Amino acid sequence: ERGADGQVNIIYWQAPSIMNPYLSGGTKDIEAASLVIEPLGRYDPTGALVPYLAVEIPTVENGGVSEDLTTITWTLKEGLLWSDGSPVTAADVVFTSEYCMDPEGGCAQRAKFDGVASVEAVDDLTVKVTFETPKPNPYGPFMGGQSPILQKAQFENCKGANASSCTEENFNPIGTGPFRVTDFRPNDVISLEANPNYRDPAKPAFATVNFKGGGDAMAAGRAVLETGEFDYAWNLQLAPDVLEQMAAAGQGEPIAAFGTLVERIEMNLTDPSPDLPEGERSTVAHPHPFLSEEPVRRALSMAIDRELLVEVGYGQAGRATCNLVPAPELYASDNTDCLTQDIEGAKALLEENGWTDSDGDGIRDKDGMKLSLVYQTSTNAVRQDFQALIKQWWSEIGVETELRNIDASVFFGGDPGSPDTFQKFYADVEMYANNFDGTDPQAYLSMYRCGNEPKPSSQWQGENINRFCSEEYDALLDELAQTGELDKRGEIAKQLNDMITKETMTIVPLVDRGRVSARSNTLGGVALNTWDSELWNAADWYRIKE
Amino acid sequence: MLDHPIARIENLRVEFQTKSGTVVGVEDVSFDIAAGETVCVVGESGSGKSVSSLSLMRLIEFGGGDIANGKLIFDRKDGGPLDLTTADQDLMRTIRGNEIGMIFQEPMTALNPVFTVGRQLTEGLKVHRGMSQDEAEARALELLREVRIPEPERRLRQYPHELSGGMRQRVVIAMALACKPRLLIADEPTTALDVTIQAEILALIDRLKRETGTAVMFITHDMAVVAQMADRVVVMFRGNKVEEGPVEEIFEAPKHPYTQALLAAVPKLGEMTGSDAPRPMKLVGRDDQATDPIPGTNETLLTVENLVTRFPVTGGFFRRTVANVHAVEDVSFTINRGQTLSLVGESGCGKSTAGRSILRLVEPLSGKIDLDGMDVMSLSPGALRRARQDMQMIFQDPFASLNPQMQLADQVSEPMRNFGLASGSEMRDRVANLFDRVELPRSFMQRYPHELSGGQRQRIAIARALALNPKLIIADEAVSALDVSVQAQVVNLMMELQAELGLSFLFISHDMAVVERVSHYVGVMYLGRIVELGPRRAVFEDPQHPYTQALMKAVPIADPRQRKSERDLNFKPIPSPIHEAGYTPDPTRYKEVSPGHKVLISDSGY
Amino acid sequence: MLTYTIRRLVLSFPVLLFISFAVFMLLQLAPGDPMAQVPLTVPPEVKQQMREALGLGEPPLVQYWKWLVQVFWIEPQVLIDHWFGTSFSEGKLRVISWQTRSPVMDIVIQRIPQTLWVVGLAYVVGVLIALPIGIYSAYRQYSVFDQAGTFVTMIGFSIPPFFTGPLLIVIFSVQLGWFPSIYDTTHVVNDWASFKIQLQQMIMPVMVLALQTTAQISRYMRAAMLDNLNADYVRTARAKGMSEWVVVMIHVLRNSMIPVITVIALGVPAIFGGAIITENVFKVNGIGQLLITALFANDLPMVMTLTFIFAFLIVMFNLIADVLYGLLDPRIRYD
Amino acid sequence: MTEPVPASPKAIEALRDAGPEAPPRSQWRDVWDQFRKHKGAMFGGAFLVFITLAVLFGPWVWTLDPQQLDIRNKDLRPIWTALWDSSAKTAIGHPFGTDNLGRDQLAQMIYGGRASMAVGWAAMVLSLFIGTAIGVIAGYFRKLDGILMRMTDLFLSLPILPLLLVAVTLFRQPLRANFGPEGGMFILIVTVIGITSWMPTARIVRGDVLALKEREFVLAARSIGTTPWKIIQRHLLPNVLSPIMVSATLGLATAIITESALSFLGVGFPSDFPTWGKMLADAVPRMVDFPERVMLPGIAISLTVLSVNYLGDGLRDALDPRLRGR
Ligand SMILES: Nc1ncnc2c1ncn2[C@@H]1O[C@H](COP(=O)(O)OP(=O)(O)OP(=O)(O)O)[C@@H](O)[C@H]1O
Ligand SMILES: Nc1ncnc2c1ncn2[C@@H]1O[C@H](COP(=O)(O)OP(=O)(O)OP(=O)(O)O)[C@@H](O)[C@H]1O
Ligand SMILES: [Mg+2]
Ligand SMILES: [Mg+2]
Repeated sequence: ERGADGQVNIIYWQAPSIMNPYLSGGTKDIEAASLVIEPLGRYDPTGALVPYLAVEIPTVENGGVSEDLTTITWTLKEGLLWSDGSPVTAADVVFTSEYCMDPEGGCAQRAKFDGVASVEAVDDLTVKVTFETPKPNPYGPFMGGQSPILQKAQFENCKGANASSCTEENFNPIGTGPFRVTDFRPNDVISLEANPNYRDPAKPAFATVNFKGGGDAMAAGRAVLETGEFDYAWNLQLAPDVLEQMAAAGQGEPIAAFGTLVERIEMNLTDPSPDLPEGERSTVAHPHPFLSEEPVRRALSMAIDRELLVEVGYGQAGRATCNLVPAPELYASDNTDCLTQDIEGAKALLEENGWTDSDGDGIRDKDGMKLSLVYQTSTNAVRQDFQALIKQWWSEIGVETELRNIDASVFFGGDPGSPDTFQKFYADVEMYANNFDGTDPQAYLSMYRCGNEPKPSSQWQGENINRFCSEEYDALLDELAQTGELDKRGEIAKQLNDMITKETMTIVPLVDRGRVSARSNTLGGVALNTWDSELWNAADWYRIKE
Repeated sequence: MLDHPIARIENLRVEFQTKSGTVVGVEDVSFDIAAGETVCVVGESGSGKSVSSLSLMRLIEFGGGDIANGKLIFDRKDGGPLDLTTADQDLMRTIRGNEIGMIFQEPMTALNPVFTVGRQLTEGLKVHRGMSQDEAEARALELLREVRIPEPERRLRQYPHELSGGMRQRVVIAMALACKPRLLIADEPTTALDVTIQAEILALIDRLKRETGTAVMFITHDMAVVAQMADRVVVMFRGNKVEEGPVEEIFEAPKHPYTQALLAAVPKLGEMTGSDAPRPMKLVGRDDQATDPIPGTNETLLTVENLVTRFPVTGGFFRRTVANVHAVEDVSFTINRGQTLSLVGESGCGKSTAGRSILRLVEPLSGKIDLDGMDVMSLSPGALRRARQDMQMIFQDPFASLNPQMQLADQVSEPMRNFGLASGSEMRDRVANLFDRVELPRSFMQRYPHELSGGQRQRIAIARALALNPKLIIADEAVSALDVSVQAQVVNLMMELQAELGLSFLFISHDMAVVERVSHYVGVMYLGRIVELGPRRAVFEDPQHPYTQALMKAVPIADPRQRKSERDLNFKPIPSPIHEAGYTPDPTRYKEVSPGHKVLISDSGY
Repeated sequence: MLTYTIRRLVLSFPVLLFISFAVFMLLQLAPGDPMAQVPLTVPPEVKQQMREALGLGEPPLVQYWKWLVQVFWIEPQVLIDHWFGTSFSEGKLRVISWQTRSPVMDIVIQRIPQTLWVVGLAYVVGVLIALPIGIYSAYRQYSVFDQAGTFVTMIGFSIPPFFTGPLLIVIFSVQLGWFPSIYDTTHVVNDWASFKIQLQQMIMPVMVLALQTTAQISRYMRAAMLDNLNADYVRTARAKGMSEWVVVMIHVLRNSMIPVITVIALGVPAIFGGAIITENVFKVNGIGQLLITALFANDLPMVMTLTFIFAFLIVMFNLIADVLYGLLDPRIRYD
Repeated sequence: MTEPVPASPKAIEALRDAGPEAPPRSQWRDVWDQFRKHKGAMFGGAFLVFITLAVLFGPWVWTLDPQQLDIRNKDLRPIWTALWDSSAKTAIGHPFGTDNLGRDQLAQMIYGGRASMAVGWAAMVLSLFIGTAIGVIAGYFRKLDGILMRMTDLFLSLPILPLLLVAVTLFRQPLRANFGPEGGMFILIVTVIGITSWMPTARIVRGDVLALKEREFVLAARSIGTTPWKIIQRHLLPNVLSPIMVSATLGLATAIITESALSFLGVGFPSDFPTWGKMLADAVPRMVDFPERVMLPGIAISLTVLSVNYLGDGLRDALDPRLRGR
């Protein structure tokens, strides 16, 4: 029964700052917003598509997607109401696409609408999206937490350059979700209450939500697991022993699920030496003095004990992996070669290729060039532990490592003026995690296309971090883009994955990182979802009665 | 009544526990004070005068002292004699300020700077007399009138710093008298004050004693004050009483050698009558000393003409000069080689400023300063620094004018180092010679100022001034802060140096007796101007300006048979030297009454 | 005194302008990008568009000028509108945070209650504890109390709040369960029970912060008391027969408070920014937490405005300290 | 006009000033004697000497590499826990235990102490230097007072984090080239802490100098031709020593803590470079299970700060000739 279970307390240690996912790409904001505004369809915990505002998920089979893969037609459920009582119509859906595609609005989810030629309302409940080229994966717009439907009536005056000044709208969007905002305090607390017009009259079970933000993962975990002050804590990036110790208090339990997030080491194939003139460092003009040798990269990978890394850093929330694309099943390669550590093999490999410790200082060299690396990553306790461990292993095979950690806001901020961004890659190797949106890896794998590397002429924007370049790879990518058949796509994707990991060791995947959150023992209905917002089914949450 | 003392001190011994062992402040002192009687306690600095008086108040405990032995019998108003050493602090609190009042040495610091005069005056009345605020205020007003403070209503609401030193001391006296105590202890109440104010305060205490029959214990080291005030005198020396007796007896037939020496060291106004040149004092036990007159030369060393120094008072939003303190106004004089010119006058009349202006330690507004052919006013900062080699300064307060953190040898050698005149062993020799010169043992070279007595410190200051072989030394109240005996030695030292080295002095002082001793010429300053200037003999024996005459009258004389009466005193309050920005004062005009003796005939403000 | 105050006030305008300019240039130089928190899955072109939508494409001086206009011209209008119901500011662009797309000032005002409740109260508590400790330590210099006080306050001073905070949480929230470990900023105090809850949630952060304040202020208080305890006027007061209480607590204290009051006044600006770590540990989302999140998110307008407010407070409290000094000490009169 | 009474030999003695009786001794002997009397200072000094020696020469005695991971021996407890908890995992080879990656805690304490002490001292000295210089100049030269004090306001308002980030961006590369990655970062951190913490010192020193400037001995120094620079050096600086000492004590603590706070916020030394502050920050999440990991660095920091405080008190008393005599 709606509102029967009182209040649910949720804690996000990163505080949401806005309720409009189109103006912020931040996970915290998207997830907070998912309590209020909803897309046409979502992914469920298995990665399968489920309709939300739509009657069903359009496919080629049911005729929703045209045979030539250029249009997709959505039909809205009948009788849907916004939380203010007005009906949801196709016009709202069309408006949403206009809102995001406005060039002046700076829409964060613009990529979702890539290749969209037009969005039109066929009738009050039907929307047709037309693409410029065939789209094997047409589920970009209006699918998942990133592109929920906005109410046209509310946001009409907030398009383009006005987007920023619509504070009230951005903080308090009118939605179709189970809750609506009563008080939004940016970067602090959101108070919500059950949406009286929610489509299922029995839901949500909770009358109010107290959505607290701020602090750190430690404190959030403690509040759920140890003191029981909160019911749900998001994304507990904590060392496994710490988490275990907290869970022992018995107030709640950590829950984990896996997605596509892979912690990896990226090898710089170009020379980051500071001796090069500015503008030529880490550019394809200068290949890396030793990392451009495949055996060196392979040896570095062989020296790593991924299982131990998992044990130290993630516990249940991690799995050792050798793949860039670890999921879904369809696209995940079965490559497991790298999982056993092989220090001796690595040494032999280096030895074979002429890297010997000729001056006896413990560091291998060849032609006066030492195997000496700068290894950078963003500041974070687990990453620092990884760095220490990997440094140790590499020193065992005769490679010297200098560790560098950079504040995340600088490292991931694309400021072309800073030497420390991950795109500039003024280091030999760097470590971070990345994943892809939804379930299709095509865009993800396309990042490593030749010419897509960050470089001065592109203001150091670009996604081919390693400066990898292979004609063969690019040709396969083109093939993938033309293929609609799923099994075939899986084949190609696996090949691409292996090419960039197993065969060339350009990217050295370490851990397939799951998501750990925690729920209290009295909170029922939680289904942790890594493909969509964690709060995707908050409408189903309820209080477990003792 | 007289045979029944109000307070009796018997075999008092006070000790201080310090880090380096026990220090004895007072060894063995006994004397008594009867009602309506003034007992003067005299002695050099550190002889235990203050310690005795604080013991009587049982305040010595708060300073870390401990009454080790002896009795302090006090005759309470009701309740008969009581030994204060056995009283507890609660009982003492009802006696302090109520039955025993105390006036302290330093009027500048004895009052709490953040409370109004009225509040500090009424506090005691409310506690001891249980008065209401209004009653207490009415009584405070009455007290202020009694001590003759002008505009008493206004004073009640003023803060201590808004009053002059003399007025502050009168407030302290009023405070001590507030509850009509049976015993009044005055610990050097006038040491820091001008002669004029001193005279008034002495008269005030004397009158109060006569009118109310209060017993007074008067502590001082100034023999002239003793001669003015005392019925009986107690002489203390290094923690012991060495002599006691009626005042005439002490002055006319001192028995203890210390008392004799002390009296010999006191300069007495009029001693030099009849002689032209100054002459060192004859000190007890120093037969080796030359006391020949020092004639000096008639060659001009320093000429100061129309010197004007003003301090701007800024105000308003743009910090413009809205008024000026006319500290030195159109002053001219000359000093001859090997001679001394003294400037005398009351506090604030501009003596120090005049001295500093000559060295350009403060920038004069206009005028001409010529030192041995060098035009000081036009010198560049670098040249001025070098020019200061020829003129040096000795300051009033030997405690403040030496850096507490520096060894004495370093302080004396600093001028030489500044000008690179010597270094290494040569420097050490010269410093040692300077120590010899000022008669300090060479073993003092490694010591710090705080380890020396005031007189020794002043010698260090003199040695430092001598280090550069200056032609002129400006001695700004150089001996005012010293004990009489020490003062005599320092004065003698300065005169000796003058005789030997041909130094010229600009001697700034408010002590007429000392000035009479040391000067060839005297200038009397009032409100920034010299009102009378001339050879010492002429000025002292034939003062022409009314101000000079009044000043002479106020000086107490160290002879109990020449007491001044209150009627001789008539001082007007000094007008303010602050004038608005546009104000142009009249030029100074003098009348020459005899050769070199000039008297101001234009308006001086007096 | 009045002209002095006015003069200083007027002079503080150029100073503040200069400070704001220096801070702006510093922030311009500082690396970092407001897009750092956008996930890597968002392609670079999109990020570039988002940047431009924030006005990041414009030259720095233009950005600075806009900010100046917004802070000094538009925000005051908003304030006037708010008070008098006028509509001067209608349609004008206020200082907008890049993170939240809402006016910075609104958020700041939202944060003030927390900051004052916790950090401000901690300062008050710290001072209230420090003063008696300082007074008594000085009065009984080198006594056991004095030594112990020095020892404890120095330890308190040398232990960072990111340690004391979690320690208190582990003891009082986890083990004993007395106090909540997470501060509820939405809590409304309207009766006794809710006040009690407020007290419970405040007590730990207040204690952690107060420890730092206490250590410093009590040192200053002790030194100031020692300076005055041997002054001549104290002897005079005793000679008048005043009780020790009056002597110490009225005569000495009043004088010793003069320097200490100014130290206290100068510490006030720190309330607004100096408690970053403690605010973070206890999730008291006050101004300090706002600043640090804004810094990490490279939210330039927010950082700029907060630092400016901070600078403003520093300059003002400097002035207040000087004026207080003049008011408390009758000897000092500024012309 | 009483002519002096016939002289008696005792009178000379009576009139001579009472000078110091004790024979003069060398300045440093005196300082030392006075210093020795201050128990707290002796304790503080001894502890500081001990800790300094320990962190300087410790690596020769305790040769384990603090960065050496020994994952099999992770989470060892210090050996003394065996006293009351016989089931605790301990090893003689790691007397202070190991951390979650098996790094030896004793070695970390030693190396961490090196870094913390170095940062603390260097940043403190730098901030004292700047603070004293600015304070003295502002106090002594009236004309510069206004501008310097406004500059102090400016520095008070500068946020330390962006400042550090700017410094890292601009100077990391050149410093790394010249001093190595750790040396370079050390210089950056010290400089940033130094230049953001001199302001209170400057204020206090300025106040004292303003008062000292009016003292007669400064005037006397001017009149004997001492140049302003020498006046500052000889006469002003020694006399503002006492407030500087207090600032120094607080400054050392602040510097050590600021460094650790920077580590806590993630903008400090390289992650494998231990400092006490960082050890403390890293150990906080595990403080229930492994209290020694917070206690050891915590106690080290507190004791260091305390001993510097006492040492400062003692030195102040010993260096002030006025107090020394008593
Ligand atoms: N608080 C104290 N601690 C240690 N010794 C003290 C203390 N007060 C006074 N003495 C010592 O007691 C002796 C007598 O001092 P006292 O103040 O009585 O001298 P005085 O005769 O009043 O001198 P002055 O004329 O300078 O006031 C001195 O030798 C001094 O060193
Ligand atoms: N630096 C200054 N700024 C403003 N006014 C000053 C300054 N120095 C002195 N005065 C004023 O100038 C006048 C003369 O002062 P000066 O010190 O020369 O007097 P004095 O005769 O030496 O007095 P005393 O006997 O007290 O030393 C006084 O009114 C004083 O207030
Ligand atoms: Mg005395
Ligand atoms: Mg003077």
